[in-house]
Amino acid sequence: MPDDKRLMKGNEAIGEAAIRAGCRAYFGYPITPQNELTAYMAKHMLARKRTFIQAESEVSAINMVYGAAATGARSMTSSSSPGISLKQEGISYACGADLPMVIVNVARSGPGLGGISPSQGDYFQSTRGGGHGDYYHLVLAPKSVQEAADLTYEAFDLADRWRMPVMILADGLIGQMMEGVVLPPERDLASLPRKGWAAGHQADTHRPNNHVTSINLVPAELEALNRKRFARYDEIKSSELRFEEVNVEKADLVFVAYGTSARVCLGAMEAAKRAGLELGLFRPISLWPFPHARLAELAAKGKRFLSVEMSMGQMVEDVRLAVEGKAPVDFYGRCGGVVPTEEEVLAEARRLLGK
Amino acid sequence: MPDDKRLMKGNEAIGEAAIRAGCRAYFGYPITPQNELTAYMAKHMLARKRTFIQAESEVSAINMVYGAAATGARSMTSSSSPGISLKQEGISYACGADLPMVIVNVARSGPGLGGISPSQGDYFQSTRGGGHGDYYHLVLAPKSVQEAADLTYEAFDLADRWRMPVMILADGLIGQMMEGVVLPPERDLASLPRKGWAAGHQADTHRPNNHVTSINLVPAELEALNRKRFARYDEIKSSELRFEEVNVEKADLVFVAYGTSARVCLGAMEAAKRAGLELGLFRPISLWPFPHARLAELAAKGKRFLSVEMSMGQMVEDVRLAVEGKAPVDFYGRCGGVVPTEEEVLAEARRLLGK
Amino acid sequence: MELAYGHPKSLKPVQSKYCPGCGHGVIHRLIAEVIDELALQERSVITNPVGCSIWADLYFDFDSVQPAHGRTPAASTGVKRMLPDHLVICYQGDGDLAAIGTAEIIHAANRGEKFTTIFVNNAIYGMTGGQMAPTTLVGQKATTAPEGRDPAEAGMGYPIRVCELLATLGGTKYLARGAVNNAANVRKTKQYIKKAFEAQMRGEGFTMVEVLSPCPTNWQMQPVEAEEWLEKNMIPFYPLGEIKNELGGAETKEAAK
Amino acid sequence: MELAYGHPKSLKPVQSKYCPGCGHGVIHRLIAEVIDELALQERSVITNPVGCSIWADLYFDFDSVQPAHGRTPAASTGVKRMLPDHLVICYQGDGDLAAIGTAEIIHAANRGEKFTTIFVNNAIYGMTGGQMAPTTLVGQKATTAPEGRDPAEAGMGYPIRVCELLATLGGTKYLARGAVNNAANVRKTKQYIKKAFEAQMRGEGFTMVEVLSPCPTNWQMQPVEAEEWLEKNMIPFYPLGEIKNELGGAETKEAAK
Amino acid sequence: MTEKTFIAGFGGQGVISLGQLWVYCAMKEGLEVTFFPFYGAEKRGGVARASVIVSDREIASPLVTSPDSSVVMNIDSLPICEEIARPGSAFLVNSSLVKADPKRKDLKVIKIPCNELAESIGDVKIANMVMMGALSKVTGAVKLDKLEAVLRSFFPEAKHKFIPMNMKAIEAGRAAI
Amino acid sequence: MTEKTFIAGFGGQGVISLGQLWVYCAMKEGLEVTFFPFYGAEKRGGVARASVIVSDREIASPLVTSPDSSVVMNIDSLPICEEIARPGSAFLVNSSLVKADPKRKDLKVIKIPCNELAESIGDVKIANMVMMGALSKVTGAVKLDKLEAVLRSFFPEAKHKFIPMNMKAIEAGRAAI
Amino acid sequence: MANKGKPQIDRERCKGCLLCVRACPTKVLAASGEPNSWGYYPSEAVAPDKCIACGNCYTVCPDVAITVYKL
Amino acid sequence: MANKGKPQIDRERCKGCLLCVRACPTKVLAASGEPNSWGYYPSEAVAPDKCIACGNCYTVCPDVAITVYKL
Ligand SMILES: Cc1ncc(C[n+]2csc(CCOP(=O)(O)OP(=O)(O)O)c2C)c(N)n1
Ligand SMILES: Cc1ncc(C[n+]2csc(CCOP(=O)(O)OP(=O)(O)O)c2C)c(N)n1
Ligand code: SF4
Ligand code: SF4
Ligand code: SF4
Ligand code: SF4
Repeated sequence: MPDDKRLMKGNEAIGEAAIRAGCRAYFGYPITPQNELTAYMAKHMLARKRTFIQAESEVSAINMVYGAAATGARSMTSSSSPGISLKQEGISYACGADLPMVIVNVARSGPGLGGISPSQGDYFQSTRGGGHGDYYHLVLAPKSVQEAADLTYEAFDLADRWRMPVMILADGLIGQMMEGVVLPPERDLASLPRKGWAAGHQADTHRPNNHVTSINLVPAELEALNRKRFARYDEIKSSELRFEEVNVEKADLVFVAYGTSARVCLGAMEAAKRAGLELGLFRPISLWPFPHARLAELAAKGKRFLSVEMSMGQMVEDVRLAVEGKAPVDFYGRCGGVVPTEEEVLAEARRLLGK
Repeated sequence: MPDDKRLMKGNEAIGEAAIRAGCRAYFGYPITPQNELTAYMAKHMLARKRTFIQAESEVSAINMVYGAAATGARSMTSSSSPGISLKQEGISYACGADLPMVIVNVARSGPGLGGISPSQGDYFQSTRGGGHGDYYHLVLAPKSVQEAADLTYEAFDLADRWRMPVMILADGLIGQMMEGVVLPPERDLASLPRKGWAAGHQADTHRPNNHVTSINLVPAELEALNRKRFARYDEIKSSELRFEEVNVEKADLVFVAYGTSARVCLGAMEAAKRAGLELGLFRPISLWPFPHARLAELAAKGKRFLSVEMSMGQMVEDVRLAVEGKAPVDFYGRCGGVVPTEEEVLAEARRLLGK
Repeated sequence: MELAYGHPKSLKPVQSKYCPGCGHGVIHRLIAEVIDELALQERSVITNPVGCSIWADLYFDFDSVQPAHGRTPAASTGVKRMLPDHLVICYQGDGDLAAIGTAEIIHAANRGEKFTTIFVNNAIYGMTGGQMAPTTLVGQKATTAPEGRDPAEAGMGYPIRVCELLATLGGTKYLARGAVNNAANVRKTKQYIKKAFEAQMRGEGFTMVEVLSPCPTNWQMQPVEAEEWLEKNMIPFYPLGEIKNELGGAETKEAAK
Repeated sequence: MELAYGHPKSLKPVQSKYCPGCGHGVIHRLIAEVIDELALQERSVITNPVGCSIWADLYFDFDSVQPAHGRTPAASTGVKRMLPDHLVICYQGDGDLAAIGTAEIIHAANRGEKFTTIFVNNAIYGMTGGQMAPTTLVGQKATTAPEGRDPAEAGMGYPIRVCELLATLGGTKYLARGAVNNAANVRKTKQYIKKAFEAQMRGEGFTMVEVLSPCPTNWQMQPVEAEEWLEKNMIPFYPLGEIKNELGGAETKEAAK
Repeated sequence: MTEKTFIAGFGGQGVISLGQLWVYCAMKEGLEVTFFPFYGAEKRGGVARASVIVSDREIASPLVTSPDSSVVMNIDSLPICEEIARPGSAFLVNSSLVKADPKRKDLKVIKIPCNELAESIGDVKIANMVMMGALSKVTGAVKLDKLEAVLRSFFPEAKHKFIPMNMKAIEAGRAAI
Repeated sequence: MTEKTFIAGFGGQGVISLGQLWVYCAMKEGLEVTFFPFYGAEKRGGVARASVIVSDREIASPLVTSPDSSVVMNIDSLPICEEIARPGSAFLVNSSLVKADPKRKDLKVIKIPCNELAESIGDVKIANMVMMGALSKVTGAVKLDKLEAVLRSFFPEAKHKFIPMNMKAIEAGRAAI
Repeated sequence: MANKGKPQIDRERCKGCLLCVRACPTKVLAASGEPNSWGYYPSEAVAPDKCIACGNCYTVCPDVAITVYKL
Repeated sequence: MANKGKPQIDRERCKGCLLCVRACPTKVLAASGEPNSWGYYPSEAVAPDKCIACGNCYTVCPDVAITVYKL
């Protein structure tokens, strides 16, 4: 065991990774199942004399992040599903103003108040823009506490690089679960990238004014801005795709799953192997951009797919869009906070394969 | 001309149709380009001694509707894109609590504050649930002032029938445009359906308590509720599909477009016909449920499709999901508040057809 | 043997999920008692908030509407406008009312919406496990104020006196603050609730009763200790009594204390 | 010939999009003058709200951040916490501040955020074309109050006195109300703004200057008529002066009027 | 018959009411109509534009991108209208305010001194009605024979006294062609 | 080696810390671990559950749905644990509070009077530690040889005086097998 | 004060918070030594004779676990 | 009051609101009869001699269209 391996909850590991990544400001509002993250930030950001504010609401929190991010400071917010819904306008603004920030959704079951158990029912919201207008932002889905920490850490870099919000989409199980984690090194705040477009510190360089805004009432100009942003999206689609493949070559049936449900599929695969059945896993890590092309390749190789989700079927649309009818795509989902078991997932795979 | 044909803005026609449909309460917050609707309701609801409240925010407005709808009263709200983003949590709650209501989005260009010109950039938000959790609701897209009135009127019935929000998704042009309209007859409030599940009037029947809620902390129970709702969605998918086809049989290339962009396509088709070219239009009126099956049929007949949208490409995903690679699907979009011209749409069709 | 004090009809005879010593239970009982006294059981609707009192609909024996966190006054507005002859109770915690729902309560109050807010001020977030509330006292610890609420350096703000804040608004007619820390205060609180409900049914305008209420769990105290803490710390900061009484009829005014 | 009154440096020499006689222009100039006097041009950031003053970033000659409608104080909180040595101006209209952004202003004020809100109270929604604002006077017409604001039957609520509301909060240190209806009041307003900015730079806590400001377009009046209407109707309801002054140093207090 | 008209002018010039009355009358005459206004960002001032279509068939796109007739009410509107006018189309110019000539030579330019004519009738504010008279004459698309009735329902009671003046303006516009 | 344990008990019984300490020790012993708690809706009371896995390989699903070992701390937990226990798996029961026998006959039932043993050591609160000792002995999955160090970082300074008592409880648990 | 009363405590409803014990002016109540089936140690009337039917215990009980009768 | 001044009005910047006319204590200003290129009738100094450089006109002008000099 590495000496610096710590046992942490996903929520706490995300918090610590954010701090180490140079997060200067956290703004959040309590909601289960991510409360440990807010509490962690309260304790450790304040201890480091960084900014922690328990905002009066999620709406306010995202707009505080908007303000802090507009000055170029690394900043973040976290919440869970209903709270993330409230942030949609703010997220659309952040995308419209090209502001880097990190947003963590430790998702719970919906719709409405629903329950506090883990869910992947916010996939559409996260990847299709639950807010108004044409926009996307990076969405990264960890499957473990270690990956939650790593992706959060990286999310700050990605946000800065691409000038956009990066969302960590973790379900409640990832947030609540404890695992061993080796944390990334602490960033020196002074080493972080300077942002020439940010508000403040004009006196240092006497540069022209910076305006952080998303308004443009001239349609042709607004269209040009949007197209420029979409050109950036195209770059991201080619450079920031992340996914993991396990045993896809040997497998006849490939699970497509992310986060917790990918872990369940791994369990089902182990059990399958014991029973002499080869199954594979395709695990998107970046949900946006979604690795459509690689799935299309696999489809061309004659694989069939089973999308396993803790939802009524959301990511499966991306799988279908990738596969374009070239291979069978099936769906197995649980919802309402139910986490599928390895046994039922294996049974479904067997049923489809007729084995 | 029918004697009762009136010249009205789309926004006003929607308001009047809602009143005639028996809307007892309107709650809204000002935002361009739907202000005439709010103003119309202020004037005419108050004059009829029905409830009109200019809410303190969109968040508040949707929750006022939630309260009114929970008593069984026909009620509605309207807004435009940023305001609709703010309503996402409330919409998710309404879906979770199975509450009928009518929500009008007179969409403008985004993301962020963006502009006030017409847009179709909220398609994903409307049809995929911009809020959290697994849910859908009916989304109807009018192409004219007349249809805006008719669909709004019907929306109240549909909402009651299916116990869900119905969204009228109109872009700013539909809201701001004036056309002649023949309005549906005024409903007698006393004739509206009684709702056995609603809160209030317990004294009349001494029935057991009614609880309007979306919470359930027992995953298996919440899942069961969700599955029941999805069974209802399946019924809706088979019974409430609406679309219009123009000249699809003769056409080699079929436009897929809704609302304003469908009108533009119709113009392009007329111009094409004058030039001896046959083009068709497939116009989804219900965006959810989306008429996937019919599109698949047309694809099977060898049609190719051009999705024309005032967005960077949203509905085109539904077209692709329907067609499943069985026919070419292309996209032409304008955004930022730019409405495509007939000329450019025709040119794009010609380019694709090599004619 | 004559029944002197017994279970009110408008409250179901079930075991609650509230923690031992939690003030919500007492407040529920008071509401039910007053409804019984006013014979409004079948004409009452409660909007129960997101918070520990999300359970209220399991206990009250009448209709309920459960809205989004903080939007309880907005939903109550919708309910009451549609059911003007019903008693509408907008039950709210301090997170619900004074944090996320600040705009909703202020504007409902200012519009003079004719429902009654029962505002349970326990100076903490109960349901989510002990975060700072807008009403948390200076120095009081919470998971999000690990060294205690610090308005100075950490900029956590000051505890908000909600009655006093709302008193500045034109639509508010009756604002009283009670507590459930001892029998005398419980009885007084009941009188406030009764006045507020009566005023609501007369259609006078916005009425609210704030109730200082212990949350032993998140205060990390035994229930009796929590009552004492409330007495020693909350009551001095949140003065009890009728903060605003503009109800018609002089007889309804509280005798000067 | 000596320049007595001329264009401030911190304001760009461009034609504004504001309507003739609109108060925003005067208020912009005052802000710019004070920034010049305090030599803060390159250390100022304005958060300009959704509303007619969305254009502010075209006119002020320093950095700006444009947030969502009503969330201006939240964004200012983020900006100021990250730039504690900068002057942060949270510019807000009455729709932005007193309607959709009610929670944000109350909590920023209560936290004692060290920025200054310039609150332009024109008793109407300007940008969206004349809807009722929370500050619209009783009886005043608006597109959403076609027969005039009616707190009684229509339940439209009462005009909110924002300074008085915020004065009840612990974090507020300086709250003043000025007007731009005549030269004397403009000058007084400037003094309020200067005091507020100075207090902000000393880090004293939340400061706000409310400014009664004409919107001739949506009041449907000529500019001069609008000034008169403001004098006759708004000032009596919204008393001018320092509503709360808890700034350190007695010398900063306004002489009793 | 389909007549697509594009109207542009200064904010206060009655561009919007011109378009609205035009389609109102057309509707009364049994035609299909669409009217779509577009304002700039300014509250006052700026160029106001309207796409106006009348037709005896269902109307496809309500956006006029290649107008059969254009109405240029002030000088700022001239380049805007010139950019999109259909070759050979009618190009009605308020010559009181637009002193320059269009650069394009493929337009049927018609100059009407609307402001002067309106002032001579009694109020410069009815310059838009003068233009409408001219538009009716030039295009023949809308006869305006129901205008008086339309004005009666368009204007509030108190302003009905101005109707005769408006009708005169229409006549003056027609006569100016 | 992979040991999947499912633990259930009454809210205040230390079910959560049992699971946490178990995986903490396992991690110190070089194993991969996952710990996932699940609470009911009640703030206090109700059944608390934990899925706990230790393994010498990467762990797939952290959810224990077919446990190799089950820990039943109170009577309410008995049916919950019985429902999912793997046939033939170890089924550790706190016999101080669970007087009934499981209905299933395919389980390796081991009864430990945790409360009594804990009380005899000095505090009923360490019943969970007694159980952990037993679990270590029964499964052999976690040796607990680093427990003392773990407790030192788990407990705040002020509570270090209780460590010896905790260690005794572990021994008592082991000895009870 | 001449009233005589009788408090009746529903052991299963009681959560053992003991607020009633604190509220009782005549020290009628105390914690029972036997837990109920929830594991709580409910309040019980240890000196029932002293009850004056003041209703304080009922009034402060958060769980409506007490009924008070007048004798 | 012995001050003498000179107001200078930027005709193109002025929107003709005439607030300065109202504000001037010595009636120096009035609306011009000629519109500027925006169509506004700007303010102009019709009695420049009366100016006392009080700055009122500058102070109330929403468009910073006035500069005042001391003579
Ligand atoms: C939009 C949203 N944000 C946050 C939450 C999480 N949440 C549930 S209850 C609650 C606050 C509870 O505190 P309070 O209102 O004081 O009531 P109490 O539990 O103390 O009775 C919060 C923040 C939520 N459900 N929804
Ligand atoms: C979320 C959202 N809701 C509504 C609007 C529309 N809107 C723009 S400005 C405004 C209010 C303007 O009034 P005020 O804040 O008083 O400023 P003024 O224009 O009077 O200066 C509104 C409601 C919006 N842009 N975003
Ligand atoms: S957490 Fe607090 S408020 Fe919630 S039930 Fe327990 S004691 Fe009551
Ligand atoms: S609408 Fe009112 S506030 Fe807006 S610029 Fe015009 S006068 Fe000023
Ligand atoms: S107050 Fe009620 S719950 Fe508490 S101990 Fe007494 S009887 Fe039991
Ligand atoms: S400076 Fe004073 S006196 Fe001179 S023009 Fe201006 S207002 Fe009049």
